[in-house]
Amino acid sequence: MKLKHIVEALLFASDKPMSLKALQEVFPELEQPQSADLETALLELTEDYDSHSIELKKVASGYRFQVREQMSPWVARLFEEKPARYSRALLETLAIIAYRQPVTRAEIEDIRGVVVSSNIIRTLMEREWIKIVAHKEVPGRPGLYATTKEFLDHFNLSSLAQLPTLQEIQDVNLPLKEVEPLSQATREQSETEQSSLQETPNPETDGAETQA
Amino acid sequence: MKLKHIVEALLFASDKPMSLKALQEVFPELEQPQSADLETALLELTEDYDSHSIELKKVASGYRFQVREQMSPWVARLFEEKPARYSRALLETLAIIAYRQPVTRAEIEDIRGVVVSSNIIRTLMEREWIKIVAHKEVPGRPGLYATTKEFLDHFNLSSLAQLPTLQEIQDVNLPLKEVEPLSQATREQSETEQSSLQETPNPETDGAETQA
Amino acid sequence: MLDTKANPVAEEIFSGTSSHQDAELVITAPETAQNIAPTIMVQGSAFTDLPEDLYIPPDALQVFLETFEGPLDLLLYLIRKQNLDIMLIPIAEITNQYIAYIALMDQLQLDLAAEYLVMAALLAEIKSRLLLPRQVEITDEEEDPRAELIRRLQEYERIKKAAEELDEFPRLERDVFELFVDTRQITVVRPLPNVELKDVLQAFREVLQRAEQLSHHQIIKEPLSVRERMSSILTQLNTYGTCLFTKLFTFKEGRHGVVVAFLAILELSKEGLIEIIQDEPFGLLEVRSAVRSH
Repeated sequence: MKLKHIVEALLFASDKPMSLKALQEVFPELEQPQSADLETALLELTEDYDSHSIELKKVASGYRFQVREQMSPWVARLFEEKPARYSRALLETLAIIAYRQPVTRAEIEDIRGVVVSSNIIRTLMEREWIKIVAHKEVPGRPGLYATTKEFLDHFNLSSLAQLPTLQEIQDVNLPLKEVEPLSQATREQSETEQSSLQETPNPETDGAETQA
Repeated sequence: MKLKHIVEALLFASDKPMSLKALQEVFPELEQPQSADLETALLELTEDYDSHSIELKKVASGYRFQVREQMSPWVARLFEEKPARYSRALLETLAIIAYRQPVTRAEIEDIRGVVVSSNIIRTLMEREWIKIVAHKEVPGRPGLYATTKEFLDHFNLSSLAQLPTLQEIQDVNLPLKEVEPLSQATREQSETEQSSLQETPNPETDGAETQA
Repeated sequence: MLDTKANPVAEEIFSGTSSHQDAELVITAPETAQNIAPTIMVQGSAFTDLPEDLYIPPDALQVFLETFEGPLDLLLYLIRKQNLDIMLIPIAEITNQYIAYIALMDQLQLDLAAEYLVMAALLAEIKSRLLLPRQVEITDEEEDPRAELIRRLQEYERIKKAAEELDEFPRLERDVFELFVDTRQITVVRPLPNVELKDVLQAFREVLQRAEQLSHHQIIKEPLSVRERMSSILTQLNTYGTCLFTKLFTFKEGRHGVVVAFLAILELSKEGLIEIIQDEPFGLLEVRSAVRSH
């Protein structure tokens, strides 16, 4: 068995990088290869993998095989989790901010009747759907949250005015899917958008969710 | 980027075997490679690693790279823990489930002639080598055990068909003669019986059936 | 001297030449033989064939017996060690040997699984049936009493072989090994959840419904002041410039709150701090800050 092949097997089977010393110690005491021989084997191995998707890399704690970085676009898809779904609490918070903006966190909590978690606010901020537009002149100067241009873009709205009124929302029979734009002007604009949308499906839209 | 290289990167990056379907699904919907192309790539890859310490192996749940068996003397030294050794009782129970599935615990006990300990069943279940696939419609509705993909994966098999066929069963068709005690005469007689049996073997037929 | 010829068990154990790979034992002969009284009952009668001078250290026998997986395994061993075909199982002889084994176990007070005794009884029964007088012709329907036992032995031996072969298969973590290839340098983009407007609106509808219930059942309502509402409307307008008229109402507050908000708006309008506009007939009312600070 060639030293190179043994080293190859060891590096693949090890769950952490292996130093020269660690490689040597795998062998019985009297059969341990010289460092120079190991290095030659490692060099040969490195060349063997030149045209492969993985490479033999020396990192701080030793040698290990790793997937080449240029394979990222494909490999990353392996690790991608299915897009999560946002919680009901997040959607409510977003809706309250949209309709009641600018609004403090305390006010959102008042309306929802429960505490709004920092996670929800952070997620909405990271998604750039909300931002702090001012600070309320009360003790603690809490931020006043409002929706953003990105929020409108995501929901294909040209302005907040296109959102249904509170009355329309409270009408339980209203099929919310077919919320009508509010004025003639926005209606036409919206229809244009809608028809163009039908021709070129929104890449953002997750098929699974629309079907669900 | 060649398909082969993408597949290589994916198989190396994945922590479990990947089926053709799983490989296809890494690609965007409209760019998914044909199964035939994937199979060609997998075949090329298999050949690429002919002279390496690792091999591309097809097991039940898909393709995986693994360190070759002949490297185990070195690789085993990497791990402090000795690989688990399984008792004869466990292996026999597993073999019965593999060959006789779906099978109840009582049926396993019939074949082995002894009670099957709950520990054995639990160990096999915890390793996910067996599972209950249905319940037999007899009093007590005992579970019917079958082996899993994980079992095949662990034993380096791609399907149950790869298990060796069971030894042939000889036809039980005894002339009702007392063969006792083991005197010279009966021994000779026995040999005659044996040779006549060998002339007309019926390996497929279970004795019970021919007599019934 | 120990007479090993008299008993197949003793012969087997003391010879140390067992073909049974796990059963190889060499036990040194003890210096003193012990008198032992066999007590095992088979078919209601005492089994008394054991040599009286046989002594085997209990620990050794324990190890020896534990290598058997049950009565079928022990029987197979007894048959195979004599190179006999299962088909030609010499019932009487095997029965004697088998019963000698379990008699030993019993004498040494080993935990004897019930299955071993059941098998002893079965063997004794077969033996007695085979010894029945010849003149009783056995009809075709009646099966040879050995047949069922032979089938079981064959089936068990097949499984035993299969288990041995299974154990030889290259096994993960023992013979072949999974690979660990580093993927930390791979950058993962996590897709963001998609949200549709109807989901947001549905969520809001539920908030409103909850708020409505709250205002109906809430006995102590928050004290509201028109001034307070005016200032909050102002803050809002200072940020946005314009605002939907309807957005100035907090429905959670119930009718009373809406009245407060309405009064606040009227008050602000009267004081010239806001303008109420309607772009077209029947259009939505909008409120805008009249004091533009920038």
